[in-house]
Amino acid sequence: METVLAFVIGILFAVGIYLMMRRSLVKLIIGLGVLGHAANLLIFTVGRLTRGEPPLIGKHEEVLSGTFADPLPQALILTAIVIGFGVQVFAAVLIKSAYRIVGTDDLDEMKSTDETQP
Amino acid sequence: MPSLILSTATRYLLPLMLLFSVFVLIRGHNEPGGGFIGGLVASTAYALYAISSGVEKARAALPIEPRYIIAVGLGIAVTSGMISMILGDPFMTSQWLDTVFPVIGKVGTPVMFDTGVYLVVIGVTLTIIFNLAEGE
Amino acid sequence: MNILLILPILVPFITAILCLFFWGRVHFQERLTVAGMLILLIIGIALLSDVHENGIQTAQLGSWEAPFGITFAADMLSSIMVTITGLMGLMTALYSVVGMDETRERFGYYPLLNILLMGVCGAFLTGDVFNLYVWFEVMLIASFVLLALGGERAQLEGAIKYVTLNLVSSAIFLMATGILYSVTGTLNMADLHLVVGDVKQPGLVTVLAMMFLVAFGIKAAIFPLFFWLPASYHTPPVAVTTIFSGLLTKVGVYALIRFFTLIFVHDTNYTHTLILIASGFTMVVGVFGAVSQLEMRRLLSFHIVSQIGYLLMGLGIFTAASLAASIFFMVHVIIAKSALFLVSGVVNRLSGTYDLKKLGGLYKASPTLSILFFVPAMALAGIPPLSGFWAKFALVRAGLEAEDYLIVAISLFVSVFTLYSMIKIWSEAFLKKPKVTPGQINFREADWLQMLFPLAVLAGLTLVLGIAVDPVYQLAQEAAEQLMNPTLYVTTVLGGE
Amino acid sequence: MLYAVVSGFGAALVAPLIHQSVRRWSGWLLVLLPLALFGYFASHMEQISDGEKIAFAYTWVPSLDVELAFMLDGLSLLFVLLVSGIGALIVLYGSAYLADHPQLGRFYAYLLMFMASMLGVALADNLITLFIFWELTSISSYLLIAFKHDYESSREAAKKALIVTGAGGLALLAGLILVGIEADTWTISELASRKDVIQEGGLYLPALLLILVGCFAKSAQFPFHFWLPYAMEAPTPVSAYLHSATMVKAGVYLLARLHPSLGGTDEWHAIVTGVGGLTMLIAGFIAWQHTDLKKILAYTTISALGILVFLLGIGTGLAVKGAMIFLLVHSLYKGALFMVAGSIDHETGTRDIAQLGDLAKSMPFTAVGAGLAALSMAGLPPLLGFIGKEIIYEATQEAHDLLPLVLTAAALLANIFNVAAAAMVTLKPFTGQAAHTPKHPHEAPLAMWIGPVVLGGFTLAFGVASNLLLKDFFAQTVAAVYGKPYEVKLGLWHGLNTTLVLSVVTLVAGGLLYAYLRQILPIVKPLNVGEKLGPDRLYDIGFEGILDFASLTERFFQNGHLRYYLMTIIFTLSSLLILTMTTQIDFDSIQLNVDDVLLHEYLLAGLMIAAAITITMTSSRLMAVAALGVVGYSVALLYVFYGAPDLAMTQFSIETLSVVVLVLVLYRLPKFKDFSTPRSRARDGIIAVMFGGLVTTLILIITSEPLQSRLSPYFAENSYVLAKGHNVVNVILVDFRGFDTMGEITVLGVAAIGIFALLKLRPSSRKEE
Repeated sequence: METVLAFVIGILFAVGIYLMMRRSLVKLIIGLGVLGHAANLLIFTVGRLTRGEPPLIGKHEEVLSGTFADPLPQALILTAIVIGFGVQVFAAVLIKSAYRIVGTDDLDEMKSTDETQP
Repeated sequence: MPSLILSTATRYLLPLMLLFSVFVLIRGHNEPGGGFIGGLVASTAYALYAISSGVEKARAALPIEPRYIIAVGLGIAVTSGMISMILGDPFMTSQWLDTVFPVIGKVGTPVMFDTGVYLVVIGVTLTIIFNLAEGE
Repeated sequence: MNILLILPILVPFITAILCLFFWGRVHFQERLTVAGMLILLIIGIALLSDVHENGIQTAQLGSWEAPFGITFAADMLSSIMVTITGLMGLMTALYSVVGMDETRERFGYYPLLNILLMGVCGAFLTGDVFNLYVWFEVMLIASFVLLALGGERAQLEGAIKYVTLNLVSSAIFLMATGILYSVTGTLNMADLHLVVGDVKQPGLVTVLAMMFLVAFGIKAAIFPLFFWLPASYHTPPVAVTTIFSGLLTKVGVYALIRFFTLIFVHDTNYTHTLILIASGFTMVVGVFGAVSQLEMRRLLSFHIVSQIGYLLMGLGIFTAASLAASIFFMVHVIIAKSALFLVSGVVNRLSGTYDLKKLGGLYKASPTLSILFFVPAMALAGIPPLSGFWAKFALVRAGLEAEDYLIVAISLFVSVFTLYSMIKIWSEAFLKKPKVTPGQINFREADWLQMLFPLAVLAGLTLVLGIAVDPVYQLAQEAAEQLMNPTLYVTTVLGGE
Repeated sequence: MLYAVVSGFGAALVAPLIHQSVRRWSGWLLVLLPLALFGYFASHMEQISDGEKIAFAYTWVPSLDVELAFMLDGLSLLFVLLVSGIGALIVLYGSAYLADHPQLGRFYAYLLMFMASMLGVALADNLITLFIFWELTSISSYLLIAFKHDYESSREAAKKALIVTGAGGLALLAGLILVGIEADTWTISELASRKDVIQEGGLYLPALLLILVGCFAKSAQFPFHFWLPYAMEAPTPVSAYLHSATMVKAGVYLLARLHPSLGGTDEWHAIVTGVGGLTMLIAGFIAWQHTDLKKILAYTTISALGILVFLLGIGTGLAVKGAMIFLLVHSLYKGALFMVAGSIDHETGTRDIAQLGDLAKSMPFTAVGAGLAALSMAGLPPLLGFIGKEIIYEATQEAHDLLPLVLTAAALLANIFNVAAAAMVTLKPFTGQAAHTPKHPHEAPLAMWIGPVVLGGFTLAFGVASNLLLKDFFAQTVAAVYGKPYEVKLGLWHGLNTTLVLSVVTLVAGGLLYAYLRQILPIVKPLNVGEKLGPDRLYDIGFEGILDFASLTERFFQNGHLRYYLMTIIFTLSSLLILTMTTQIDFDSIQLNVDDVLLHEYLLAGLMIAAAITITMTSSRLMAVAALGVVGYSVALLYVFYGAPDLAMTQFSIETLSVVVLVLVLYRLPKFKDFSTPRSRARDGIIAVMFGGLVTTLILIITSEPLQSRLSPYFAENSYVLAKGHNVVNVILVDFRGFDTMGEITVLGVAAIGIFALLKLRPSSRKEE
């Protein structure tokens, strides 16, 4: 499955990057979202996949035994998902505010801070 | 115009879902769940209430500003870590009470920490949703 | 467990939480923040002296032994950075009391400032790669909000670029961290030092080095990844720009130094040469940007980029002497650059503009402000006996000793233009007859003094650091020796052996 | 001795305050410091003349091998006496010259700071200490040149001086460090003993060149000389002090100081003599073509500096002796003449010699000083200038290793120009017919004429009693430069010899040049292309060129387009990855393994890809958001399949929330528009696919090897035993790595505050700062 996912992740990265390189604010934020999914999925995949065995210690057991999914990447991804959520929601609201102030969705209209001659 | 059925339903659903969210929080240490997911369940309940009955009512149903919930949550989380410092252990060393409580199970600082997470998530989600909804 | 390692996180965190509780009471938040920053500075100094006396300090969070839990570790570099963070926090907070508009203060300026510093300190102290990512994010989100706080058009436009490019950096960082774990099976930096050599495909470690180089390179604003900085740094209020310029890019540099002295040292011919090349371009392109500017804060922002080149130069040369020079340079540039940004704030308060074409007459209007600009400006240009001279001298000497002549030549060439751009500000904003008459110093005497106080401290420090350079330089040397000898760090963190 | 240096800086700090409190008398009060310093240094004269050296060293920065080391020998004593002595006269002069200037206090501060720095340069016995003071002279001179800061010309002149000397300074720094590294010592007095090590090392030539650039820039040698005439924008006291008597001689000083360790090689002879000779001729040639007093003096100064450098380049004992005597000669007469020029300007309102005449009557004291100085400059007996010139001719004739004839001819020519210029700056203004001047001329105040008179007096006294007053002392000065003892005999009469003939020729030719100036000028004017096409223009063009290039670079890189920024970053990362992977990765290990993939997994992967493609293709915002949601839910489903229930639950709820927020946010935003051209879409597509491909390759390489986690077994074993939790993921989150979670909820909290502030705090609701 890693092989298949490798291609899926590659496509997600390409799509995310491509969207972010558009001039539209909306595509930018959606691109960021795709990029986030891609990164999380990547950690999950390179952390190796184990089908169906969650890292839960049985009711009457003391240690996790047998095959089980690596819990650490899961914990990392969980943290990353939540952080990503916070950051992306903020970015979305930022874009909304920018649209409200600048009055356009076109990033090419938002170059004033890079213009040398004021 | 919020539908009457939905608003009536959510009014009864709200306490139930809140209860459920606490349950998800508590069982998280041993089963899938935890503060984060619990917090999301609770805030979804409020969000539904806000959609069906309006933001003002949802705000009124909340005892305090969501912002303070965040502050309280963060405060609880950091306090849970500092308890061990007072007891002379490194920061965030887990401390457990020996007694096992009914329903809740074992009580210790990690559970307290998770409660902090739970509250922060509620506060954050509600802040976002209320403000976004009001903005429109 | 050394409590001094955790306090730099806890103090700003608790201050921030208290500020949240006292949301409406801005003046109380001001005082709380100033007090918190003062404590942070004191903790920083205590940590510095502790590490100086007793060697590298560690703390295993939650008592979980390394590498299983999260380790905090403070070597000299970390301690120096934490101390300077405390100093910057205190100065910015003091300036903000008068220099920040109340509307922003009402919308969470102080809690955000505290959390920003919490993230910065966390990044400096953690010994765990993923935990570093978390602190980066804490710092970033706080900086996002601080940057956009106020919602002016320029701020929002700047923030979009800043946010997007930094999120790309975070995504690369996250990817790299995931891959690092999947290749080595660990996240603890000390542990990584031990196991990167065992990776079956050594090339993968270099690939990872490249990913981290780009991820941190974006944060550190090196060439050609720096675009977000000049696009955004001049848009928020000056106090925010000051703390950003002082600390944020430096966290990126810190991370580069940490990773490329502790983890990625297996193929320095390749990795560190790349860093050296980047450093040369960063210096030149940064200073070229600076000399082209007519807006004071933009000019200074481009200089940040240029100075980052100097900081990297020491890492690229990769000797104990060059690293020491870089660390000293970092301390110097944080102080000098912050002083200059604060001056630009006062200038704006007096004249109502940052535009060099319109400015003028400040030399006559305020001799005090003139001195407070001229000293750090000359320090930045590397004029002796100010701090910048020693930084430059040490770096050039290290470069010549290592026979890296080209980069030395570039750094000296850039230095001429640094001087030129500082003189440009001086000549235009201070000496020239003004187009806009600078306003009377029409705020209350006490406010005026309070605005100038942090400036005077920072400007004074560039002088003090220039004259009493030895004690500080020795600390930098000590830090560099620890970095060049990572075994020390590794055994302290992992214990035993 | 440290106090002697530091006192100047201290005085500079308090000078404005002193000036504020005593106003009129501040000059007379502040002059006490340079006078005291002069006295202090003069008191060592006897010791030094006996061949002693006085050294002091204080530890300063041991970690960088810099100590605050000072040494007083014949060479440094000559310099510090000039600096403090002329400094005293200038403080007085300045106090009257700028009597009503509102910023006189600052003037004193800069002047004293300069004096202290100059003393530091002359006394320093550590390469870096010397450099520090050297740079301080540049900065204080910048402040002084820009003193009349309301004028753009002043500001630009100061900037030019600072950039040229500053750039030279950086070259010098590199050179000094190379010498320090090669010699393995930073103490200047120890360098001579390691002469062989330095000169035979591979770094000798670069070090020498770099140091020479620094010295030449400071001492206004060709082709770096052009900043000096501009620097005449400074108030005249400054020109008199810095740009004639002291600062510009710092380069000469350093050449002299390093002569024992760096000198004597073929490279030294060729470059130093050549540059010096060229400078003295070019500047001398230009000098007498000007009519502005200060311009004439500026060019003769450059010429004189050229002579000094020229002599040091020759480097024989006689040449060194000539250089040292001429250095004293020049400082005395040029300081005096500059002050005279300032007085004339101050009292008549002009310094154009065409508009001046017959001032000797109205300004008698000034005229005396001017006369003595000019006679010395022209090299007439019995003034010291005559002795100086004689030794120069002797030295050039005796430079057997080089080209004595050429050198003598060059010196002769330079001296002829000098004579003409001397005549111009004194004969023209002070004699002949009275001319109409903007102000009615009258004598300058005491503080202003005392300087020229005192300096003129010294010139006379030294000339008449040269052997008595200077012999022993100069023996030490010359020894310090020459590197070994050298007997110095001085005197006005050397017998009838070629040298005397040369002196006479100089005077006659110089006189003729002055007399027929009006006829000669039109002939030489066309020759004088140097001012238009010379180094000055080159500097302007070059510097402007770099600035233009800089702003071009800036606009190219910082172009305001987020997508280009992003593209550059992705492109950089991709290039680095490709470069690394192609050289260091073994691609054979890649295993494409799809045997175990189940049908529903294929479907899920297909769904994700389809959704992703949909996002790029759709023109509807809601469709894009929905497709994004599909990707998110599919990821969640994948988590379910692969043993991550906590992740799945989180992903589900977060995804729901994200979609809600996105819909709320995007509700008001416009429809997708296609702004970009097909070409840019194709280009972006290629870059995106390239990056995606790299990621895929990387994953394939990584997953071909099994993972040996060093951490997870520990979690598996201790999650329940030590941390009392069955859900390992949750235990990691709240306990093992609880600190991560702490950071994570902080991020959330800050995001919420940010969103609140963004939505509620709008610029319109805020009053302007």
